Amino acid sequence: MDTIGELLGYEDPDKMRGFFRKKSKKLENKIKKLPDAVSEFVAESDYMAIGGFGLVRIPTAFLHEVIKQQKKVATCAFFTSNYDTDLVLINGMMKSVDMSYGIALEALGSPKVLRKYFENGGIKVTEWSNGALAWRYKAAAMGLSFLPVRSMLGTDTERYSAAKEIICPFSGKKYLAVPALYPDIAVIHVHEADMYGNAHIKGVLVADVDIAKAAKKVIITTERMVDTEYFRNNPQNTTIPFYLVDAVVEIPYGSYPAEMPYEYLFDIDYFKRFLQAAESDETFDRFIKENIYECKDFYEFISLNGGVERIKELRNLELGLKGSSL
Amino acid sequence: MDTIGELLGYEDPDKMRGFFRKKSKKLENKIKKLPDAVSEFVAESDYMAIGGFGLVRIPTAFLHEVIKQQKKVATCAFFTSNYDTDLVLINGMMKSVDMSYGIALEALGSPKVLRKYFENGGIKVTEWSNGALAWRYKAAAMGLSFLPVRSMLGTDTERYSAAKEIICPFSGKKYLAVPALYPDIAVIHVHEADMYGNAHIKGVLVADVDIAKAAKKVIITTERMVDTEYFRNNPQNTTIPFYLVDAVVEIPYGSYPAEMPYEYLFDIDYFKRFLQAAESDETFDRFIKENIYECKDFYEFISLNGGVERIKELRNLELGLKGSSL
Amino acid sequence: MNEKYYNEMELMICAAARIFEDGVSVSVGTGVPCAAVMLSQKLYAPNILILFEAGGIAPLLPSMPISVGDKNTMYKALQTTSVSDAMEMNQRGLVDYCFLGGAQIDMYGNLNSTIIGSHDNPKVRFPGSGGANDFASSAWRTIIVSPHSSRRFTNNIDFITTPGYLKGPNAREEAGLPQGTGPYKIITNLAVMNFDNDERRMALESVHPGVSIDDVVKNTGFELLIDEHIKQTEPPGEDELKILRNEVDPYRVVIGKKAQ
Amino acid sequence: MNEKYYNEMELMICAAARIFEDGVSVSVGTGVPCAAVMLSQKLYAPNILILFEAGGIAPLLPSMPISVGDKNTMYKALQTTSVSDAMEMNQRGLVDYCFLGGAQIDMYGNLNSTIIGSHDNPKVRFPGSGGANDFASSAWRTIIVSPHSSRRFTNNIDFITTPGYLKGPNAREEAGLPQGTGPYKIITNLAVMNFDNDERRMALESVHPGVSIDDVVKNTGFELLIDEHIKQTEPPGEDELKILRNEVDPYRVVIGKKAQ
Repeated sequence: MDTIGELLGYEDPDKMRGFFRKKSKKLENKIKKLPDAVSEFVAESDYMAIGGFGLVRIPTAFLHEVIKQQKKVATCAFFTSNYDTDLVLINGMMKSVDMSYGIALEALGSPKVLRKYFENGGIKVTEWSNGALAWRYKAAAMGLSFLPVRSMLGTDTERYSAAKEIICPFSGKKYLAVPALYPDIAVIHVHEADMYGNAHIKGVLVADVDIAKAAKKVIITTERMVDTEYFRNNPQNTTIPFYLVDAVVEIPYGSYPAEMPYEYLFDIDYFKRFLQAAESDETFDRFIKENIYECKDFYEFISLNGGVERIKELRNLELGLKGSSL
Repeated sequence: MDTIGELLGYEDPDKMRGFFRKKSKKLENKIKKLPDAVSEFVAESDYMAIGGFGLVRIPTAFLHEVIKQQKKVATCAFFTSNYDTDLVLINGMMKSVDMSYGIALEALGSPKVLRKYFENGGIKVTEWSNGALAWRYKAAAMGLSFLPVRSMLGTDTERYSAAKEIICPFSGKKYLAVPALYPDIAVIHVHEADMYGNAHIKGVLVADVDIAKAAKKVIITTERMVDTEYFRNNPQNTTIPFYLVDAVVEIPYGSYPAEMPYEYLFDIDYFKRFLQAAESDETFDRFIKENIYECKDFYEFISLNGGVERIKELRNLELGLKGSSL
Repeated sequence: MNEKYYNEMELMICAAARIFEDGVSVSVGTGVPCAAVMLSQKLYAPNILILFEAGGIAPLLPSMPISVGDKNTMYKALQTTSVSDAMEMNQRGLVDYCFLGGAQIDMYGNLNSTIIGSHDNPKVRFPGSGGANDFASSAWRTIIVSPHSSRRFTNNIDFITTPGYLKGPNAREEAGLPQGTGPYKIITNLAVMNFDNDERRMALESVHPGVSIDDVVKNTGFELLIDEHIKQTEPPGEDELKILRNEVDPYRVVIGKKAQ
Repeated sequence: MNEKYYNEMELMICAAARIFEDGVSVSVGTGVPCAAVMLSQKLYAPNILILFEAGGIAPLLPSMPISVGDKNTMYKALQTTSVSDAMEMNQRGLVDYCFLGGAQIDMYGNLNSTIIGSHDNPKVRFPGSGGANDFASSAWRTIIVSPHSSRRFTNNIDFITTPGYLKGPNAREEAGLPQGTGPYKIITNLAVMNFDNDERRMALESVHPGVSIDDVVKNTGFELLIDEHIKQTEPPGEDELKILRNEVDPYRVVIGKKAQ
């Protein structure tokens, strides 16, 4: 089957080797303030990869700042993306995206005004499965220009992808070769990080280790800073090693209103308000204005939505401390 | 370049899918005694994969028992193998092996009598690099019949391997496709395991996670048993999950005379005695007889070599408690 | 028929829960599939191995997850790993069942969850494959849950997001998909369907209590294979409903919804 | 020359240690390479990133490892990971240098560590590639340490275990190896050599104190490129020797051995 999707985020592996060669491998202080991290690292033509999955461990604070600064990211992987990629759409410059799942908060519903971006033909979509996008990141992470996989074969998902069929020289079987995906920038929210960028993630890892290896620039946002001894004393704590990372931003509650596993649950009420606002352009614009543009920082946004009291409730729900109803 | 090495340990991926389908996914008590684990699980025609690396975290107790029972394993991957594969050679039925590194204890020297197995032409060798063997296990672990890699190209290591060159459909670059490696049996020594086979490894993982996924039968030997809550309370402790595992054998000091990271150092004096004995067939036969055949169990072997006092010394050396000289 | 003491969603969940043999492995998402697997675990298959694509393996699932990586999917799990690891477990042949929905389905069990209309200018844009295509490619058996209407059950599907038997016998194997895999059962608010082994076409297996074969035919946009002995779907038992309502979904997150 | 206040091994280690710029990454094994990198870290390149193929990343290396996965390779490391992860870091282009030895080497820097004689019936069987082939394929620059003799430096090598420039200019790229990689320097007990950029052939860079160009030529089994201005290798400095003997290798595990 010939495929007709646009190939996005791919680079020649030798060119990328040359790029990675130049990245600093020194133990350097990479701590940045949130506004500086966004203004220094996010470029208008970037392909952005976002860590986390669904309503879990997404780098909300960073993405809100991207909106505030009106950075017009060029494209993005919609990889079981919900609120995160919705946000990236808002600045409205995307023309092409890689999509395995997007514009829906899973069972909670779909933001109507953002779905319109797709339904009016303004965005060209290259289709993938979640596995295919995870494997595209993994190909790049392994230093390969492709990986053979056994998904997508025979479907329109294959046809509208940018994959290519190949034959295994041992089994003679047909495989789909998915191309490496090298995002220009990756943003990943973690539980702990040190000043050099060593980072620890608890719970499901999604594709974040491979994304950090695949991306040209890697920004870590973290619930809290820890000393490097935290990693040196137990090197298995290092989910993402320092030499992959360009900047570290400390943002407690930085994933709110999404869940941070073992820390705080997602705020389902916020997401319901978000979906309701997304029923019309007018209500949505007002919602984004109030919750993002007019908030002087991320903590004003949290305050607006119940503040530290709400975070405490979400922490109790996450830890099952008070007979959580979720 | 055409390759001329014998293809070992490869299976059709669909055939292996059928095999893995039939493996039990139940939480069942898999605890076995060492002699039973060897007699029930090791078959004469087996391709055996051995966990650990060099002088570190190898399943010595299991391998000594394989010798004692004179199980004639058919082949093996020599994957930075030292004492471990040396042992597997002793029963003397191997005709073909996959080799990236073997018959040498790194800087300590090479066991002369075992090198002779290779130098008299009795063993046919398919050559690989360490990366290639690690990736062969990984291909199987990913459910693929091959992985593209950028090693071995242009060398005699490639020529005497069983790999095949392919072209990346995106970059047009030449890659080497390494075939999946599905060992019949894998033996991996770990720090902690529960009765179901969930296992935790501390320190470097070598290729053991991929080996456990690639192998048809997986035997875990463990320094100590733990309750399943150890894993349920922190699922990141699970290095190897239960559903891959066929048997669990508790053997404290089961890696001795090799190192168990964070537990005890390798016994360099033992290895020097081993190498010295390996200078002639006569001394070697006597050494193996004393240390393996005539020992009623693994603890008699340890007793013979300094017993619990020696283990204490090695623990102090490992933990740096008494000004280690290593 | 008596007044029904259960709703359509409850019936679908119970019918699905009975499929699983003890000790099988299942890739699930949120919603109906998760409720069915939880019910099965409590009643029929205590050793069922549940996995979520975000990386949660064998959690104890105290309550219904809302997002495929949320805390319930890793609560007391036996491992927390990655998307690629979970998908590779499917690709290796370790996963017996997966459990999917879709906006459209054709007679070969192909699913559309991408678009209505043309790809370049869609009338409706759905979320896309997510993990569905991977699961249906590599898990041994695909179970599909769907509301039953001729709009949804149609051979004019706008986009094959997720493979059923594609164009019929051998088409999966010719496309390169793993041997011996494919759709197994479809559970709707009207009936249970399966697939004919030779033709790979959808066949009626049982109709739900109070539903006629004709109801099913009228609501299916293509010809269903129907043999002489069509049974009635076993209605939910008392035990099933008690556990479903009290333990699996006490907040009626799933069973409180309409099936359509 | 004065009586030498250092031995050949110490000279080789010091010459190698001076190669690394601060902040580079190096794949190393045990022995001379590790001693050189440790010395470099203490004197010249405090930010050097050291990795071991068994999975130890950025350890503090309190003393010389004996096995590539032993406790020293993970002591206070910043990560403990796997062989494939370490090799993929090389394959991605993140590793500036690797550091190898071999039983034979030819004028293109190809290395043999597999056999002497024929492959089917070897006279001597060596351990094999280990990680050497992977490192030399993917790290940007390969450094080789070897005793110097015409038996070892020969164009009649019995087996190319590990790629140098293969058959000369462009041969690596044509074989499919990553662009811009290859042997960089060779350090022996007699001299330091490098590679001509056009011909990809081994060229003499400097001779060690007390060694003549003729000594090097006599001990090399192929023609070396030798230009007019061959310098003398800088002998070990006082600082270098002090740190090497007191801190890097106090038990003389490496420096107590002979270079040949």
